[in-house]
Amino acid sequence: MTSSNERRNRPALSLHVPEPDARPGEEVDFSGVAIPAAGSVARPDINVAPADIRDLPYTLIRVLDDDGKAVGPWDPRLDADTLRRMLRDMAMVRVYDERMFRAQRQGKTSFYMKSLGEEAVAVAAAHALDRDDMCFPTYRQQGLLIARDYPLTEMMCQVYSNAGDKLKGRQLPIMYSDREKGFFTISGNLGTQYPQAVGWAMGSAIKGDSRIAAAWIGDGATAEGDFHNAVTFAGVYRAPVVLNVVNNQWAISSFSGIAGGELTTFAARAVGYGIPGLRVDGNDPLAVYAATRWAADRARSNLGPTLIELFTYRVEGHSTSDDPSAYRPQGAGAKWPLGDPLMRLKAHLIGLGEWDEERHQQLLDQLGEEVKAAQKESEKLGTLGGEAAQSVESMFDDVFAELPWHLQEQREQALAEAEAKRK
Amino acid sequence: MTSSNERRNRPALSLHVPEPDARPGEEVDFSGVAIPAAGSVARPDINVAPADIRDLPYTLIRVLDDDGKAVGPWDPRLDADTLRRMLRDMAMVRVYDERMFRAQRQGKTSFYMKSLGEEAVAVAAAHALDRDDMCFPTYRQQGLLIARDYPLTEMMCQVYSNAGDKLKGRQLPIMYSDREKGFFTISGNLGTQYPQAVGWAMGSAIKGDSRIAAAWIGDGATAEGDFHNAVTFAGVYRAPVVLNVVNNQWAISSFSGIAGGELTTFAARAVGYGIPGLRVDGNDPLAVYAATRWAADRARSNLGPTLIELFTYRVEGHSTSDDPSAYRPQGAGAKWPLGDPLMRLKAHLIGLGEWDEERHQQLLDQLGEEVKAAQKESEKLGTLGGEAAQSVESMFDDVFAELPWHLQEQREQALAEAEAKRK
Amino acid sequence: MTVMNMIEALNSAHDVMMGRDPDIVVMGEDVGYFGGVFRVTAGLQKKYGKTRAFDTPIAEGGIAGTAIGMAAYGLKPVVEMQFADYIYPAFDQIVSEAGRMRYRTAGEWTLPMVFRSPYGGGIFGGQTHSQSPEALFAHVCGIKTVIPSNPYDAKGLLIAAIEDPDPVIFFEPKRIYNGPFDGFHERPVTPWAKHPAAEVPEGYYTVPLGKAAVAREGNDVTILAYGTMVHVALATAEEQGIDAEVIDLRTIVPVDIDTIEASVKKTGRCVIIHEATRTGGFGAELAALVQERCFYHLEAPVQRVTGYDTPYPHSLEWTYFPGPTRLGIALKKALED
Amino acid sequence: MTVMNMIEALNSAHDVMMGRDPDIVVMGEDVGYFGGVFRVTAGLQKKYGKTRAFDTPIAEGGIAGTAIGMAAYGLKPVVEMQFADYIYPAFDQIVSEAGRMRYRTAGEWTLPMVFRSPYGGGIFGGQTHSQSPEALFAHVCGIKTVIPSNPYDAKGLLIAAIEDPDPVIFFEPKRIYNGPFDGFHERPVTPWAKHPAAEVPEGYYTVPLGKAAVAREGNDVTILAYGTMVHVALATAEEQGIDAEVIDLRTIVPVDIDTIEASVKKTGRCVIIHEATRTGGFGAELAALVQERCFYHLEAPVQRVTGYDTPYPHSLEWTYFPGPTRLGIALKKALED
Ligand SMILES: Cc1ncc(C[n+]2csc(CCOP(=O)(O)OP(=O)(O)O)c2C)c(N)n1
Ligand SMILES: Cc1ncc(C[n+]2csc(CCOP(=O)(O)OP(=O)(O)O)c2C)c(N)n1
Ligand SMILES: [Mg+2]
Ligand SMILES: [Mg+2]
Repeated sequence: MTSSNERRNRPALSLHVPEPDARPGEEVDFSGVAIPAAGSVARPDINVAPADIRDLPYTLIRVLDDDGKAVGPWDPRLDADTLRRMLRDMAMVRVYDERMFRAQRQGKTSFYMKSLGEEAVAVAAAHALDRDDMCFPTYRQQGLLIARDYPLTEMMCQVYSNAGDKLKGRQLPIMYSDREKGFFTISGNLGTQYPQAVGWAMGSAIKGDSRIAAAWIGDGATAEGDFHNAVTFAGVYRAPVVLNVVNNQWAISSFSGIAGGELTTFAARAVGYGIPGLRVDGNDPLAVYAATRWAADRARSNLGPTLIELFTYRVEGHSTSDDPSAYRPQGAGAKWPLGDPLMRLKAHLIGLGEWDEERHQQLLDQLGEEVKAAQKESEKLGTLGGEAAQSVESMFDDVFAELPWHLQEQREQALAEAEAKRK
Repeated sequence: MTSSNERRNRPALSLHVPEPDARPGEEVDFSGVAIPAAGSVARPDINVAPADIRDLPYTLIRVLDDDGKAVGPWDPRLDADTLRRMLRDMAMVRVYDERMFRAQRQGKTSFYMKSLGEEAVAVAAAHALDRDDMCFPTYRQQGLLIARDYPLTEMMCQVYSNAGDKLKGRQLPIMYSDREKGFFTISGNLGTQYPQAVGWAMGSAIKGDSRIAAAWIGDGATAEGDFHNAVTFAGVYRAPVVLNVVNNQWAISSFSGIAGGELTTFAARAVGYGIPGLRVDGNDPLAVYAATRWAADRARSNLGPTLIELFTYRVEGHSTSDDPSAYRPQGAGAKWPLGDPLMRLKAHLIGLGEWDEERHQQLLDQLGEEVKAAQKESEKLGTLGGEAAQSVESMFDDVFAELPWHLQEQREQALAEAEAKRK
Repeated sequence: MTVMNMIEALNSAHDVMMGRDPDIVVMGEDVGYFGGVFRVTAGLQKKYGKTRAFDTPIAEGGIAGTAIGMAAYGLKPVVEMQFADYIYPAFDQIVSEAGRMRYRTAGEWTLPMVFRSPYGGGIFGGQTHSQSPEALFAHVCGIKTVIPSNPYDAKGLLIAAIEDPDPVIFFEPKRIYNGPFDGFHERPVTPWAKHPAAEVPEGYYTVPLGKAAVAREGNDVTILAYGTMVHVALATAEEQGIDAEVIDLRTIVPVDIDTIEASVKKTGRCVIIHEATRTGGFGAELAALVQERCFYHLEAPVQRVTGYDTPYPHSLEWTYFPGPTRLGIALKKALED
Repeated sequence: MTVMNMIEALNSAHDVMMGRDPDIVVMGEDVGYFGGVFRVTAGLQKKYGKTRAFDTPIAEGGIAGTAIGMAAYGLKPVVEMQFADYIYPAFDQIVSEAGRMRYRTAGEWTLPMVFRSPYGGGIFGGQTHSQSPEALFAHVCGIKTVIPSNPYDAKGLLIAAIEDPDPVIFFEPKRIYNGPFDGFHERPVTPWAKHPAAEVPEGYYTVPLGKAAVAREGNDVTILAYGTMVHVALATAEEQGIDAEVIDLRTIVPVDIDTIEASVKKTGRCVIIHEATRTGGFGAELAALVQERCFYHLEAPVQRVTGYDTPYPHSLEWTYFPGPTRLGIALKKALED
């Protein structure tokens, strides 16, 4: 034991507080981002021992090269119809987002969140998963619903909390839920869905089912204890689950260094638990598809969980309540070197001779029409802030399966109050 | 998207539930435990990049070989006095534990926990740390207090919750606290001390102090969210803290596989966060010393946190409330291939010509006397279950710095009740 | 009928239900091979297999979170939290997720599940093995909270809780787990064999949630109690020869307001007893309800006899514990006022 | 004196105290460069440096745990929990550790620290940006709980909380963060400039913890309120021309029992209002206390006007919110009974 006198001569400690490369007024500089060439990462068999692929989390799985060609062992070799469908779904997410964002600005609802630039994360995964695998998303995976053909009007009614909202106006906009589409109810509490997904997958395994679960979490939210709980349980019981980390590099105003991103990758978390970790170009729809499929196949073969980091960029603000120019250089998103997933898939399809500018414009026009029509349709059922679409009585339903006496009483009081207000 | 029909032909999932090698009635078999030769692991510079030592968590740092010789680059080259002092401290922990365990069996207190076989973990660390570094222990690091010369009578008074207990009988036995000795109050809630240690270290860094923190957690408790919180924060802010995981392979009746130990080592958790992880023979006092010192030097040089797994074995029951023969083969502890830390250090000292059987027996006799004397002394101040050593009034102190009206009232009521009981 | 203690009765409830319903899974720290630190789940893994009764990592938040996922899948998890004092790491999952799932999805996702936990003081467990956090769960909406006081009820209520379509918190007073408890810790107890409530049917039966029991009829004062405190109430009434009506609430959410109201309107006086800290304890809710509903029948203020607003101390355990003396003082006051 | 809204007043409290005491550190999600999602910590990092005001990972349990460690080291952390609804992952650290540290160590380790959090409904935040969990913290011992209702109090109470030697939970009603609120959400408001409580000294001053304020004197009925509900109470009394005494509790633990008792003994009637769910809310404690202490002065049952025992719904926000109509009905009843 060194005596305390000795210690006193030692240099002073200091606290390291991570800071992003650039703040407002400075030039954003992505030149430090290491981008391995597309096709350069080997694709192991799905029954590889996790210990043999401990280096995978430190590279970046990419399929589409700068010319839009699909290269290397991770190329999922999708047919053109599937590719076009993925393109359509991503474009639809973008058109839909744009419109709902505007609806919020027009005062038609309280809140909205876009996924601009991150559309591949949800859309490509939806295509790689089975239709009845269960998804446990965050608020930025609306692409799952769109890829699974959930009606736009349903989504909009939820955003408006209107009379058509099957969630009875109870949830914040974009907190969708649809059991039938395998889309688990979104929670406001970050991270909670992650262990729930693992539990769902454990249930599927206990019952000898063949459906797997997939979950998404943001880079920021990986810091929650729920993340650790989820990966621990997934590893211990070899749960059939695909655990995605969407590293869009921002969590509201905090860059990913505040979540631990300075020291290593988010995919590397997997190594700590002894499960495979893949790091994927999240703006490359084919890479996302391929990695998801690899992980899903492992899960379905009783080989256990996989953690996938989807490296992407949050191009716009966190939500309608946020203005990113207060904490990062303006226009940073446009400079993100991994490009735009929609444009990359479009270029790929054009390169294949399966798409062209004209058809693309037609697609966008058509999607615009669809969205407009759906909006018209859903607004018939009201928007937020008008006369409340839900009855006072409905507020007391679903706390429990049956209404206990105290909620019955409270319902009566609420009705009396409503009556008094009318007078 | 694969259709659900296709899926239905897939093989059934199944849940993996980890199971230890042997259960009661079976032969314990440690032959699968990989034990690298002592001295075989390289010792990097403390300013090594964590990314360059990602393989360290998968080996086992050992200094004492089977003949008790200190070998290899991790040999801390301690002088004989220090070695003898460490031997004495470990022996004292053992003698003390034995006596307090018996005291519980004699009904003198409600509860006790031994650290048999794990004495090196705390004692060697205490010698490697500075005297005023702050320790955040679990209930199995009583060796820290003993190595730092905390009076045995103080410890016993706490175990007895008697009139000499400076914690006023409020805490369960063995939940010691001593600020002056740099021993943070033990919590009943597993894992909570881990982020607190990181916070203390952050405080030290914020203030430009040079003291570091060290924390201990059990293999079982690494599953708590607090573990993740601690390592995340430690990494993000490069906190000057040594994070120890005491992998004694059991958590009450659950073997370490239930905490994730089947898939990888606990030291490997460090890799996930991008900080160095060392895996150490926890029954080798010199290896524990050397690893602790390495980590402490890093911390003190503003190089950030280190995670150290101390691979050891819980030789006896979890506590006085536990009988391990209900869930693992009897006598498993005696067969643990990494031996007994006390015997290993003794052999080492004898090999150096600095110790012999006679002196060893003298030491044990002397420690026995010391403990007996301390016990006599502390029992003068009472044992649990006799007349309560604490006053009724004292129960209301220290909820807040000052007694608010409601606690004043409750204190009066309690006094009235005590008065009524006396009648 | 067999004489069972509380642990045996709870074990039997698990066994009966796991036999009837293949969707029930039992999980928690040490509940598998070992059968739980209090042995409530003993034998279940052996009988029903490792995937229906298994150990979990020590991560209460993870236990709750994965159990919620299993319930969402379609299973009925019965979760053991090793001590009520250690339920807090799971608080977010229980409160924000389990308690609100049906509501936030307008019934699309529901969670039939039970969180069981040993609870309360009286075994020298110190401040972290003695807590009674029921009021925390009573306050947040969407969770039912049940606390049995005897083996018969324990089994019947646990079966009802398992069958309930919503999440139930089930607190098991550990002071009365093994032996009976006759209110006075320093006196010998009557063995279970002589308690009618220890006669427990071996098969299936339920005790409905939300229904209190009149543990003792009386006319002069109503004592509202649950768990261990029921025995304190009975002992005190007996000892002091007071004509007290003792209501064993059994479920605190939803509480059986009719039984409470009827009794207090009859007696005109009410004393509430619980072991939890006083301020904001469930006794506050009961006192508020009673005076709201029985104001014109009350002849004295509703009193609360509770644990103190301090942690549960180790050595002064029986000074902290709300025993017959404390209750006796309150009863005397209630009757004199 | 300057006119400040609540956010500015809270920001000023931080600024004043960080200037006076180098041991104060401010931490939480987005509180550093950006200055917090509600801007309460704006400018502090720039002025006091990155190691005194910094962003944290999104891990409320880690924030609380490390802040406790910093307080144990000797700092005075002022922690922002981004929303009260997200405080639950930190529940164990706050309740089991912060609240019990002084007690379990008999004063050897103490934790001067503040957990601040935006709180309550009224901004269309849905069920996870609208909660009022004060009763949970009031029940567990060892924590003080403070809820200001205006800029002057907010600053003075926050300074007192920072100076307090024990952990304080400080809930900031977000409905009144920016604009004033005059009780009726559908009507125009009087600007802060005309509210005397928006006149805030720029320097140091304190408003003591544990002391209520009489926000309005009256003789016929006492209204106990805190936070946003103080404005509902004032508006209702005014609107209905009721001679109500409105007590702004400001601190709920320890609560100012003398002020409450004196008022209820004067008026003989008491209505409690809070936004949190009803069952087991702090209103229950207040009702219990009032009837225990003022029983023979009460001319009508103590009534509670509260949020309902459901999550806070998004679209029906103003149906859920306990506004002047709900309070008016209760007042009428209290006066008629
Ligand atoms: C438990 C919890 N803490 C805090 C918040 C507030 N919050 C909402 S989103 C967000 C940032 C999340 O960032 P990230 O996880 O990276 O996801 P992204 O928004 O980038 O998709 C925060 C802090 C919350 N919703 N839940
Ligand atoms: C939060 C919490 N959950 C559960 C417990 C009950 N408990 C006490 S010790 C223990 C086992 C801990 O095992 P490990 O972390 O490996 O430490 P060891 O006892 O082996 O030293 C458990 C489950 C607790 N004290 N705290
Ligand atoms: Mg993000
Ligand atoms: Mg262990």
